[in-house]
Amino acid sequence: GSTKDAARPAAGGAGAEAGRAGVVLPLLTSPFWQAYNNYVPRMAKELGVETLPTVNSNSDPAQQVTDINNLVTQGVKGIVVSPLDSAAIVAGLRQAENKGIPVVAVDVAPESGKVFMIVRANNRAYGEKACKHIGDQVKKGKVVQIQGDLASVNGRERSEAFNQCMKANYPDIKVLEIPAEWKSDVAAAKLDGLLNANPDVKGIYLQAGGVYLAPTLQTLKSKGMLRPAGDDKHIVIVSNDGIPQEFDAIRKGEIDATVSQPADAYARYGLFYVKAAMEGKTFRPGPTDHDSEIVKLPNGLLEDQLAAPLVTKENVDDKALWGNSVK
Amino acid sequence: MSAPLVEAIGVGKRFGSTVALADARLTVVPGESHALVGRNGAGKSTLVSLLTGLQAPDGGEIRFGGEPAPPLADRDAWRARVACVYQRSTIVPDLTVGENLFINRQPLAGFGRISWKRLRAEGRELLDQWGVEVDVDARAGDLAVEDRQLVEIARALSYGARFIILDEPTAQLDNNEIERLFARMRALQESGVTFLFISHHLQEVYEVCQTVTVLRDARWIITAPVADLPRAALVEAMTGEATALGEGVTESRVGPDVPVRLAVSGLSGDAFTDVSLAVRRGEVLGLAGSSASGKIELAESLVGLRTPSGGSAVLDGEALPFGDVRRALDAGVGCVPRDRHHEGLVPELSVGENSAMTIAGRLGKYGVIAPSRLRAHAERAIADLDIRTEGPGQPVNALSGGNQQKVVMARALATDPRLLVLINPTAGVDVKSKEALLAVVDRIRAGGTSVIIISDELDDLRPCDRVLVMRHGSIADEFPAGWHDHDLVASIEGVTRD
Amino acid sequence: MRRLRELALVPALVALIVLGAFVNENFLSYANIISILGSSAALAMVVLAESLILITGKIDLSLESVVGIAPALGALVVIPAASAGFGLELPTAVGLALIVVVGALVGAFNGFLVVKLRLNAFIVSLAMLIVLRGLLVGATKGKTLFDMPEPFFALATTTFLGIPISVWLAAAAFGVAGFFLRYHRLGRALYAIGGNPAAARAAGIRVDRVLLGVFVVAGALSGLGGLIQTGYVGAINANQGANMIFMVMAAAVVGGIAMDGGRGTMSGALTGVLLLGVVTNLLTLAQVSSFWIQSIQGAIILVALMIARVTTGRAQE
Amino acid sequence: MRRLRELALVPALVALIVLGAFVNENFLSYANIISILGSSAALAMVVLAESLILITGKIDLSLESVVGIAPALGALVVIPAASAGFGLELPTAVGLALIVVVGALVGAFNGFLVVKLRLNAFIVSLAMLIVLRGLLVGATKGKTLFDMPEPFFALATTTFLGIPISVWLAAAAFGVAGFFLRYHRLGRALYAIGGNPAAARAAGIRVDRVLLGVFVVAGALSGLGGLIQTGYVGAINANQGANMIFMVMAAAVVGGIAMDGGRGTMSGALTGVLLLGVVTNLLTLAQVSSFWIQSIQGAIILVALMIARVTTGRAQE
Ligand SMILES: Nc1ncnc2c1ncn2[C@@H]1O[C@H](COP(=O)(O)OP(=O)(O)OP(=O)(O)O)[C@@H](O)[C@H]1O
Ligand SMILES: Nc1ncnc2c1ncn2[C@@H]1O[C@H](COP(=O)(O)OP(=O)(O)OP(=O)(O)O)[C@@H](O)[C@H]1O
Ligand SMILES: [Mg+2]
Ligand SMILES: [Mg+2]
Repeated sequence: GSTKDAARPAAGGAGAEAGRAGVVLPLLTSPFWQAYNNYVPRMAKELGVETLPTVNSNSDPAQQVTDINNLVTQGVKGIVVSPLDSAAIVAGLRQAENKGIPVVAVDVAPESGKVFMIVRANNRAYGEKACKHIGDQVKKGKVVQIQGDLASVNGRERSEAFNQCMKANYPDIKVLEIPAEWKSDVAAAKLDGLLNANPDVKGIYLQAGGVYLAPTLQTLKSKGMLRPAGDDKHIVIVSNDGIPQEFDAIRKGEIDATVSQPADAYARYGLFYVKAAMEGKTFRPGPTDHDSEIVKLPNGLLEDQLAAPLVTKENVDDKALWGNSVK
Repeated sequence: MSAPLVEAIGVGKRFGSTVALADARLTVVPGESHALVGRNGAGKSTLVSLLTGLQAPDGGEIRFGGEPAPPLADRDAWRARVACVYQRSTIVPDLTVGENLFINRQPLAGFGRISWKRLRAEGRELLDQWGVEVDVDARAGDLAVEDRQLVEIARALSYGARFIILDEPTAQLDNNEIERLFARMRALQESGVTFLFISHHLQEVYEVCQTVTVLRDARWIITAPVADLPRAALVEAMTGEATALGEGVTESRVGPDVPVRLAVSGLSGDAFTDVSLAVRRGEVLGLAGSSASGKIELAESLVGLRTPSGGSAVLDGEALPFGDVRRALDAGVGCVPRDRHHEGLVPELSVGENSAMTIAGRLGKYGVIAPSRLRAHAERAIADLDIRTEGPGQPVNALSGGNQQKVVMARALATDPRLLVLINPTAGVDVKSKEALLAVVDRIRAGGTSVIIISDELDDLRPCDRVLVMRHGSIADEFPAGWHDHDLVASIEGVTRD
Repeated sequence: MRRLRELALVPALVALIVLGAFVNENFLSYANIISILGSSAALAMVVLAESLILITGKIDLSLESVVGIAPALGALVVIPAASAGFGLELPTAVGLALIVVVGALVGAFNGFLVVKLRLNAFIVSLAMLIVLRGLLVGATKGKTLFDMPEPFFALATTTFLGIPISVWLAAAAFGVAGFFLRYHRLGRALYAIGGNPAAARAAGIRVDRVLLGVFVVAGALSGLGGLIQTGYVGAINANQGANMIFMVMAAAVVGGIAMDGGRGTMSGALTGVLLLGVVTNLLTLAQVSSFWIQSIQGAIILVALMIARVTTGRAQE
Repeated sequence: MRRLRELALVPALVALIVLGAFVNENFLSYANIISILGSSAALAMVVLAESLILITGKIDLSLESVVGIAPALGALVVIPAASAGFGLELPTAVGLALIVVVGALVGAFNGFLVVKLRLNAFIVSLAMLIVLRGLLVGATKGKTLFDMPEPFFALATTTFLGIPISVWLAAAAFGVAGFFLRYHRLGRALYAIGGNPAAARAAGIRVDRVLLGVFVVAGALSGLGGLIQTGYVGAINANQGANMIFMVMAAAVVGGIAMDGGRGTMSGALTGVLLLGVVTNLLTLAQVSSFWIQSIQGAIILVALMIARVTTGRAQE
């Protein structure tokens, strides 16, 4: 089945009159979410969904619950939320559920609670893809992982996935960790220090290109360790996010790859599903019409697993990548 | 004789390297009010803190009625034995006057609930007994200093203790208020209350006490009936040497031909209106009056601490800048402010730096302070004013009160002022230091500087060529040198002379 | 006159509410008012705790970390190892009690450092804030805890007369504290200590003991605040409470609690909390651009401060 | 005796360095020492700025936000609209100058509120911190700014005698400030004001003017710190400077700057900065579990405080 054939006409009234939807952002201080935020109104227009201005929870899970409450109070008919945390969103979901308002979760799958659809590219997949790409090239030696805030679901899951994959597949690789709390200066200072003691590092995994790309390149540059791909002293670097600056760095050979987290698709399908929900449609597991698959999670929720392509020198100029269409 | 009310036996107390008390002793017997005197830093207040259980002695023993003192933690037991007005204010500024009177013993209304109604009523009653005309609901911090002091006294006396310590209670009070305090003390003495009284005004000791103990350099010197110890002997016991007390000026030393240095005309401000006066070169002018007379506000206006609302002041032909201390200093006005703790000293900074604070710009090029010049300046000031200190580098808060006051004086003199304004220059200063400070005044007067002394202590006013008395914000009387004490006192208190 | 400063914020609050009613018809709806109250309950508990400490002239920044670590430890001893717990699986009641106990212990430790070792409260509690934040990440391995038994959430999810228990609890706490501070000797002692510790000591108040007690009570209250927060959010994130102290201090000071001790009332602190709650709610309802909402919120706090300054006519130093 | 308190941290610092040498042979390598210095330069500038304000008895929490907003505005007027700039494309020099000017202006605004309106410095600067953080997000629309001309990075990327210019700059700033505070009357005026503002005024020091000046200078220095940070990380993130104030206060107070004004020296503050830099570096080299690193760091700060307390034998209240 595809997303289309599952449609069931809404009980009352035309689609355009289905009511307004609210969109809750987790934070705005990362380029990824900023890009997402920019796509929301654009995609809403394309899809014909009426949305309220986006609401920013500013990295505070309690604020996110409050934001959902406020949207409920304002009488929205559907909510698209990007949870800050898989669990610390459940109370908010319950509020919406009590009022019969459908919720689409973007980027993070709630542990429990009722959501109409989860739209995400798997966090763990990022860590694994990065691990494989680095592991296949490095095979043996030291690899640095610049971690996000371990108190956040993204930082935690990417770290776990990367470590587990390394342990399972590349026993000769030693992972050095830099907990950097999504802070660029912390990343720079710690990488700087770590490289002094371990000048033989062969690979680096950046859990967020938007925050860690610049300090990593800057630090390597200042230590004369930034060699282009192909040079035998080149350090294999894989990043996450898929922002334009990462693409530039890939083109220059400074880094090898990034996992593009599809900001555009997040916005598009978040709104797509909320619109469908407001119109009373339903979906079933199976492939979709946009190169993804809807799966049923163990807790019964549906998840549309969007593709998160690994971008390398080969496909970096692909126009379909969102990083190539924003500036 | 019955058992002593309180005894300190061989008590000692050190603060770091400072010995505040060494083997000191004190015995107060019931019904015999006791004076404790000594120079600044002799250890009087320290002894008070031991006697009231604020601190434990390092050695020795405190006994009440023959029994050992209660443990420090048992504040209630201490409070039952002794009440005290400390030298440092124990008013809580943000609480009301009423609550300050009853801190930690507010009247209760059942279920441990404070009865504010009763608190107000009882507070009002207490204030009325003292004739303190302030609102019980006023914020204590907004009170004038003397009212605050009266509130403290009223509180201490209301505890119902049979033994009451007063540590320099009169330093902030005007004559009228002191008289009221003494009247009250005498009444309480008659009803069996015993006082331990500390003051640098020795005549007060003779007025209200029967016995006196002298401390010097942290040690006990003598205890004797006041009658056996005339003033000269008392001072000798305090200072360790025979001191001839100054006589005071008997007639003006400046004639009408001496040019006028400061001419004030029609000056009005916060608590004074339309004041005009003139001070000649080398003249020492006294400015007396009760605390509400406006004399302090007038003085503070002259030195730039306040901005008057009207009128003018001319110093050597040039208008005095108002409301700007820096410019007043540049114009040649030096000042000893009213309260050394508040406006006088920066406690953490050294003696040298405090003494040179007004001339920091002159101690080197481009505002850089040359350490050698700072040191030289400070050493000169220490020698000139006989400041007792380890040296220019010692933090000023380690000095005793009198010596701190001398540092404030040094700061005022540093700019070589043409007009020196001294507000309560000897408050809390011991007799010997007082002499020294007033001698300095005499010396700079001889150099042509004009001096205004704002005080209503007669000893401070003796070096004056002329004393003006202010009442209700204007000048009421003028006394040329050679005045009689009782005339001046009568005028200050507003009793018309016959 | 003295009452005036407590009520300094009321005009600002009223103005905001009137504004809100115009901006969005839902603002004054019953549901929205409940929502404002429910979202402010946890903050209110911590503001109450901080206010008690501020009145004595001290400060405890680490209360924000207590909001995270206390319920987390309470949960970790209860939930099974499979849910990232310690695997002790103690009874729920023990876990709940532990929350308050952990808060009190942290308070006692801070109090000890400040009162007995005479370390500066600001910086001690700053260091503790960092330590506790780190401990929370370490103890949970960064995981979010959510498999707690229902009672962990009950404060926020159960209602009485349509209002969450958390709101009743916060209201009761403010009521008790307010009464205590106004009508009990011990409460008045906090003001005396904050205003002039030497005088308080001379008046027979056991300054050190009272201070220690206040730190302990504040820690326990913050633990409770953390429990409310847990119920409100439905989970304990390893970041729970992070940066909350900014809002706590803002609410307390906007509400007229003096930073240097000795001044402030519970009714004032409560208006501070409500002001922040109303502002946040109003800005969302007014659909202010999410890019500017934060700076506008800060600006409103600033303006509220100035209003408080002007209406009370007192310097805030 | 008086010198002692400045050096209170030196034993702790030495102990850490010896420990570091054992833990990792590279710790004392030239490159690693440069790394520690380079990574501490931005913090050092802000600590210097905060110390000046603390010595006068005030506080400015919003300096951390200046570290973000000042270089961001400087960059926004320079970089093209395509790189998220304002599209003004002013000359690079103007952008760089603007960084310092913005810092100074923020300082002046805070100073105005604190000195002229007599608002509480802690809470005013807290509100400003929130406002400026919000403005940074709003001005950059959350974007990270990358495409600045080379001079924006030069402080951290250019070296002189093998040491980054940023380190020389910080060293020079500390040297000048140290001299100034010790030997210049304006510097001494800061101590006088912090120790007793009324006495300072009565001694002819223009308290308000000096205070205002200190706020302005501190703002400008923090702007510079932000520029160093920009060079060090190679971009301006919308989070730049966030939460930095915790470390700033910790470094200053561990380094012996009194929170209540009038006490502290530049050499002390510098040891505070170095201590934090050494601790972070050491914990990274030792590859302490990333889950526990934060709490260990906090604990070390706490212990350093206690050591400082014991060696100086002074209460820190
Ligand atoms: N808390 C303290 N710390 C350090 N030194 C102290 C302390 N209290 C008092 N001193 C020192 O102990 C000595 C005695 O001080 P004390 O206050 O008892 O003098 P005093 O006789 O009351 O003087 P004054 O007449 O000026 O009030 C002084 O040298 C003083 O500097
Ligand atoms: N003794 C001092 N110690 C420390 N700082 C001082 C001292 N004297 C002046 N200052 C401060 O140094 C600054 C410059 O002082 P300066 O005396 O040059 O000002 P000024 O020339 O009196 O000012 P104006 O030109 O407005 O009259 C002032 O802000 C003042 O507060
Ligand atoms: Mg004394
Ligand atoms: Mg000048």
